[in-house]
Amino acid sequence: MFADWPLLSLVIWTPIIGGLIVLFVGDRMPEASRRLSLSIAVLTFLLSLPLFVLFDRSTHEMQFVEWVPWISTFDIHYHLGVDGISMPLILLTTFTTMLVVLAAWEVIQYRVSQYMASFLILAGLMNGVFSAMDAVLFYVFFEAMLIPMFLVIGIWGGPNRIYATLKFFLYTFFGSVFLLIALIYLYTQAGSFAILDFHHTPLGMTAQTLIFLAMLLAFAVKIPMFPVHTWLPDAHVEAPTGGSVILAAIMLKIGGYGFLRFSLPITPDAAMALDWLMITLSLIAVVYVGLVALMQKDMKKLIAYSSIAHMGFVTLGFFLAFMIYNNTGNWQGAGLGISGGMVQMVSHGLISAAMFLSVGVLYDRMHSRQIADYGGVANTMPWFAAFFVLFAMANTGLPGTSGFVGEFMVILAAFRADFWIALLAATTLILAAAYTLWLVKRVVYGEVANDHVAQLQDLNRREFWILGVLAFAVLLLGVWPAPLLDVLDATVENLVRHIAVSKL
Amino acid sequence: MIPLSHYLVLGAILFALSVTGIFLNRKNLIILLMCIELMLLAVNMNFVAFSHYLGDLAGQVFVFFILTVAAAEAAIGLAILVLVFRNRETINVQDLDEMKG
Amino acid sequence: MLENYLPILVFIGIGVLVGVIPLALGMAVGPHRPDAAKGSPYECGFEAFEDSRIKFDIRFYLVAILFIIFDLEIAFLFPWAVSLDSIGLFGLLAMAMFLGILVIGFIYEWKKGALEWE
Amino acid sequence: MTFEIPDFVPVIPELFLLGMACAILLADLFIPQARRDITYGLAQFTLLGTFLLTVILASPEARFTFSDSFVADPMSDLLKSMVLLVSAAVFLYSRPYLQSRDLHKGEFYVLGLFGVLGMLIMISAHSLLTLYLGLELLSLCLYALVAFNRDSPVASESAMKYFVLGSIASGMLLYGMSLLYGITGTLDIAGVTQGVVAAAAGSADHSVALVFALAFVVVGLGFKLGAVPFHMWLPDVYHGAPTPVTLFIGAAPKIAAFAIAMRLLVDGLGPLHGDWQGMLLILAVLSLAVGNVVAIAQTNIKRMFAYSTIAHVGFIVMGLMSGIEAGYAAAMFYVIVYAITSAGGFGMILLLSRKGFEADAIEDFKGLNDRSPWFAFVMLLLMFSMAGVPPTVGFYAKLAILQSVVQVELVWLAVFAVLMSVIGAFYYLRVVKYMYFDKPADTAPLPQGTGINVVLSINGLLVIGLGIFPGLLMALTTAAR
Amino acid sequence: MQQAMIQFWEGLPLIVQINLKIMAILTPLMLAVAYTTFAERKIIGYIQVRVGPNRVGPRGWLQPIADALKLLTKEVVIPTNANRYLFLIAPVLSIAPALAAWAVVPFDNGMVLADINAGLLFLLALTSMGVYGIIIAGWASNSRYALLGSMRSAAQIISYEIAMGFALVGVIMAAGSLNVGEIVMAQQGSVYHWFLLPLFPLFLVYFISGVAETNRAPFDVAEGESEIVAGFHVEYSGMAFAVFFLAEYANMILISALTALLFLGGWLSPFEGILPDSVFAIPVLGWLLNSGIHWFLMKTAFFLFCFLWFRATFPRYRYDHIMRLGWKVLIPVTIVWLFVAGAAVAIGIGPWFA
Repeated sequence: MFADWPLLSLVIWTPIIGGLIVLFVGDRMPEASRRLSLSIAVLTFLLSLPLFVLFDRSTHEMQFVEWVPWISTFDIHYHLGVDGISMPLILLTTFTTMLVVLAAWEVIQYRVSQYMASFLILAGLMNGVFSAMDAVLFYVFFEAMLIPMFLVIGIWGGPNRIYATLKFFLYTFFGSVFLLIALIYLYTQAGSFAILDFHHTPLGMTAQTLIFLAMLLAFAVKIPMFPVHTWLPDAHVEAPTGGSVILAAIMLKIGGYGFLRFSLPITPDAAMALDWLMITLSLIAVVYVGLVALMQKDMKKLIAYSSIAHMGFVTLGFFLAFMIYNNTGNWQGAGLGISGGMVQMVSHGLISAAMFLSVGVLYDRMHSRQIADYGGVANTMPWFAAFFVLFAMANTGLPGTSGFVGEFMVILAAFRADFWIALLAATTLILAAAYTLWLVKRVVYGEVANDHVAQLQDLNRREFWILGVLAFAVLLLGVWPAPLLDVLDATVENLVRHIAVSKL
Repeated sequence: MIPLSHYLVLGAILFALSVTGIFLNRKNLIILLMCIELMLLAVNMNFVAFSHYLGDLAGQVFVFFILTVAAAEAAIGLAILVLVFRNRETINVQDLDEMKG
Repeated sequence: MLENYLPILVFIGIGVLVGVIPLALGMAVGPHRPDAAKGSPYECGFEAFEDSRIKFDIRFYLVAILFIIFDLEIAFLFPWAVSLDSIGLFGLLAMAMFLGILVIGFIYEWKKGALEWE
Repeated sequence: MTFEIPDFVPVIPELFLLGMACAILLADLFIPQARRDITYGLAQFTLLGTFLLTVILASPEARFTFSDSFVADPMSDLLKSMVLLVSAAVFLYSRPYLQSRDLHKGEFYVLGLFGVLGMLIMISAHSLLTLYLGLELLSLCLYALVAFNRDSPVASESAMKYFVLGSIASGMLLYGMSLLYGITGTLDIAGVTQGVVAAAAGSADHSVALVFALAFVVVGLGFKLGAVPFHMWLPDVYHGAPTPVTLFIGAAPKIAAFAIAMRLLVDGLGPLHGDWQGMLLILAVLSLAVGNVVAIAQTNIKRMFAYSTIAHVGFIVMGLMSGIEAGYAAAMFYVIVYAITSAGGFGMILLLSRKGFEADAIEDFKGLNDRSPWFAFVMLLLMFSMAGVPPTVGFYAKLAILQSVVQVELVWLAVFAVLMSVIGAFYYLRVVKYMYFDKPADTAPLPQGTGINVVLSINGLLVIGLGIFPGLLMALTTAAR
Repeated sequence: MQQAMIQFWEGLPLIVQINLKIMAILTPLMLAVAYTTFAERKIIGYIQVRVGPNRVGPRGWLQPIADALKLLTKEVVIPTNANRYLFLIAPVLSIAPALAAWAVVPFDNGMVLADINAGLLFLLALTSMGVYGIIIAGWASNSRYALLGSMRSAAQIISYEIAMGFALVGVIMAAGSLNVGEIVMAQQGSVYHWFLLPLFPLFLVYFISGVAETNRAPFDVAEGESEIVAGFHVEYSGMAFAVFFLAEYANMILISALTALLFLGGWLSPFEGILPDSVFAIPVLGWLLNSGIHWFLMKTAFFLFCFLWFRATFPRYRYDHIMRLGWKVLIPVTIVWLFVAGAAVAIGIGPWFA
């Protein structure tokens, strides 16, 4: 029965309109707006489930397509559709939004409805980003996302929130305007704003390179890659828990998604020519940022840097393809890297969300994120400790957790490409283990550090369920990634086929 | 018959004079107003000359309108000048610097 | 055509001369014995205690401003009046409209008290 | 010699406006101060009546009258409607402010109406003469309006500056026009085009003179539009004028200025496109740079808007510069969007101002979210629209302009423009920051239940509504070209 | 003989011809100016039941000459702080236009120095010039009284100039020409054809404005002996004063002449069209009754007399009354009458507007 519904539109507009309703319910009735928000988030999640169930795994074609003329002057359409790489991300979005709404239940007391509305609207916009098949539509969602996030960090953030949120906004805005120019240029070449048309537009090498760099700027800021990553730690540290979760779990993925949807298929030759750059930057992210993470004293900052390192892995996976082809002469294994990157994105979405939520749990009690303020939390919060350790393990890529699957696939692909790259990439396992476990050690284990820690309460039921659901997802994906891989397969295969053909 | 270029050069000189006057004058707003009038007269000179040499009356009609507008402009300019003097007790161009930025 | 204006030019020149010659003559023939009292401005017996270029009433400006406008309207009326015979009823109506607008402005000034000199 | 009675049908809206403005001028003399609202009501009636007439008489055909010196075409219909609507909103926003400052005089509305008439004539001008007359009618009203608060030293000073620089601009424009007339032998815009073609094909002297004339015209237009380096008047005027007047100047006249730029440069001097493209390019680049960079340093929001206007003018000029139909349509779209947005922005300042208090420092917006979440939200939309962030309509305006610039293969210019927009985003964000992230400094309640609140809300929602459905307006602007 | 003279005349260079013509106008004019001052004193004397000047020459006839000689030998005082050049230029600026205006005044059919089409425009322009002399004199004198007097005077003059201009527009409407000669010829026919009749209100306005323009009683507040002691020329003495004085009287005569030309048919005879043509054939009487320069001089003299008459009989107006009269009475009257005249033109009311 769901097949006939405009599911994608529903997934986009339910939370947006719902968010506006919540906004109008207003701050006078915080309880009502919380309940309303949760029901909207749940409804959205439920609406997104049919996408997964009804998804045709055998084709790379766009599914659940909606196509309505929008701005006829420029031949812009309200064109939605999902394939293997966008559908899981939508699911991830709707899923995370639920958790975020729940996580804010008691914590947020100031302007509840605005907070909830921001996240709901944000969710709708992110779904829009993942399902937009028209470049302008994509860009609209892509940019519009900034507004609620800007407000979320600015209003509910920490002491340095204004600096952080301005930095966040301007960095992303700065990056994305180049994307806009690139899209406009593509429009003049392709004659339409349809992304799929862009895929098939022949482009010269110079044009490709410039477009590639423009898009790189946008997506590199978003994902973020070294050296334009500096906004992320600031934003994470200052953002409220929910903000961090969304930021880490989904917004970063948009960068990765952009590479797959735009950079690779539109400018395959430039991507091939510049893959050294991408791989270098990815490896720097993996190694250098991993080292930076090691030095952090702030838990959120540490997780933020760890996110950057993990996203470095994602980009590495995406751009290994060309090197594999160059070194082995065939495209065997290219798909592995890309799929690995995708799995890593989803998995990181879950794990980082879980990590930030865990930190949030601590922060709500102690109002501190300094590692030094904690110690021996396991003594007072055993359940929390258990979850935290589990997520930390997943973060290091322990087999059996989702973190393992993606990293393993990428490293495998890297070995096909180049041994040294693989080796460097593999160091991430050690580095991640180092900073994560050291974090766990300092926070969770040991003697009770001080009186505050001694007075900590263990997880309440709400928190338990949130973390529990996440833990379940992390483990499920770790031991049984097949559903996700199935979904990815056809699309990734097609992508590899596509980039193998020069557009010159 | 005086060639057209003479008139044009005269117009250009008047125009240049007025522009120079506007940009060099730092003392008196009334001089500014007079320079503006002079500017319009320079334009009128052009229009009349062209109109005569083209044998087309439209240019002279235009001059008529410019004259009117110049009068209205002078009227408003004087009125504003009076206001400025009333509020600031000066009509020195350099003293008009209350707003910065 | 243009040569008709030559006499006018000459006449203006002579007019100026008629002004200048008596002046020169007067200055040449008349005595020249300046002194402080003679050179000081007329002041009904008082010493002048302020610069004599005084501020004057703003109404003089107002009159000047109104004059500019009205005088120009008259300049418009001249060519119209000359050609009234040939431009016919439409010309008349057009000018009536023009004058009507002028009258509106006039009524406005009047009601606003711009014409008062109490 | 007899005169042909001209066709009055295309000018019915203007005639109605003129008649009503005169009638209001007279009627106002007999209305006691306490019942000044009658004047206001009449003025609004006039604007809406003119709007309706414009819409009713609109047709896709171009209608010429008064010996082809006046044209009503789709472009003029669209722009006029916008001018009238925006002006009606301006009057609405202004009334409480004026009332609370003993400035509520009939002259404000009468001068405003005559200014609107000037704009309509500018928009419909099809001869250098009508163009100039409309321009001056508007300018003279604006000079007077800026000096409207007779007891304010700042206002009179800015009026003086506006007057002097505006007159210089007119003079420059006129000088250019006189040369054009001399070269082409006609004042008619269509005739000018033919004359230009003929002259350009003719002797070298002529083409030099043409470029000379063109330079003057461009300088004049640059002044009127407020493009750098001819922008000096704009910040002072925006700053010094009473806020309702700033609102008036900031919104609709830009549409009219755009219209004359279209008529003169595109329609009249279209054949010289190659020559003016470079000039406009410089204007655009400088405007974008100066407007956006200097705006950051401002603490007065009116002044900030002034510089932001300069930046927006840069975009409009870019659209004109592209020299393609899509670019003109984009510029038209941009200018309309700009008028709507800036009307809302200034309306917000007026809303926050009250007796004895001018909300013209950016800091006066502090904590607006705590005082009124709704208006903070409206202002947020307006600011993001100015910054060009989707889904507000400001984005599509920029998109369309950039699209046309890219289409003429000036990608570097597009890149430059967007970079400047990023800088511009910073100061718009600062307003948002004050509204949302800071505690209110001024806790007076906002006025409730007035028409302003409703219209301002509509104005704000229009920004996002047009952002979600920009197709209609875009189609209109495209059809108008 | 006549032939020879004509030949001699035509043999002269153009510039000499012009100069001679100008002399022919100026000499009588200056004489007239001189004797107007005399006439003024005499007439006012008689009206006030005095005899007026009667010492110099037979019955005082040499009085103007004596006045001139006296002024000539007086010192031309230039106040210390005055702006010397402007101070001296002012009187010249006063008299030059008052005289130059005569270039376009026709004395008889075709008897005019410069027969230009824009005659009336020229007249309007030149009469407007006079105000510069006054303003500059007031400013250059560096005296409060002079400044105040000149401001008042200037405001008054320009105020009445508007009414005057409107009145002229009425005349032009009726005549359809700016050429003064043609305006007179448009009044040809009979005394009914004179514009006095259809434009009577304009005639009144014109003449009253003329009186005010020349700063004559009863509009002479600018001089206002009792308040601001002779107004703008308080600081002038000797010949400098005399030149102003000349200018004032030259202007009076000019206004009188113009009134005669524009409204009373100039040189046209009042008997034209009334008496049968045969009367005009009678040798001397016919010439006297027929149109000619003598009619023009008589009409002018009449208006000139009116100037003096007014001075003798009317008390001086208060300044605000003067401005009120100018702005609130004369201008509305002229505007209304312009509409009336316009309607008359539209309907074609004869014989004037046909």
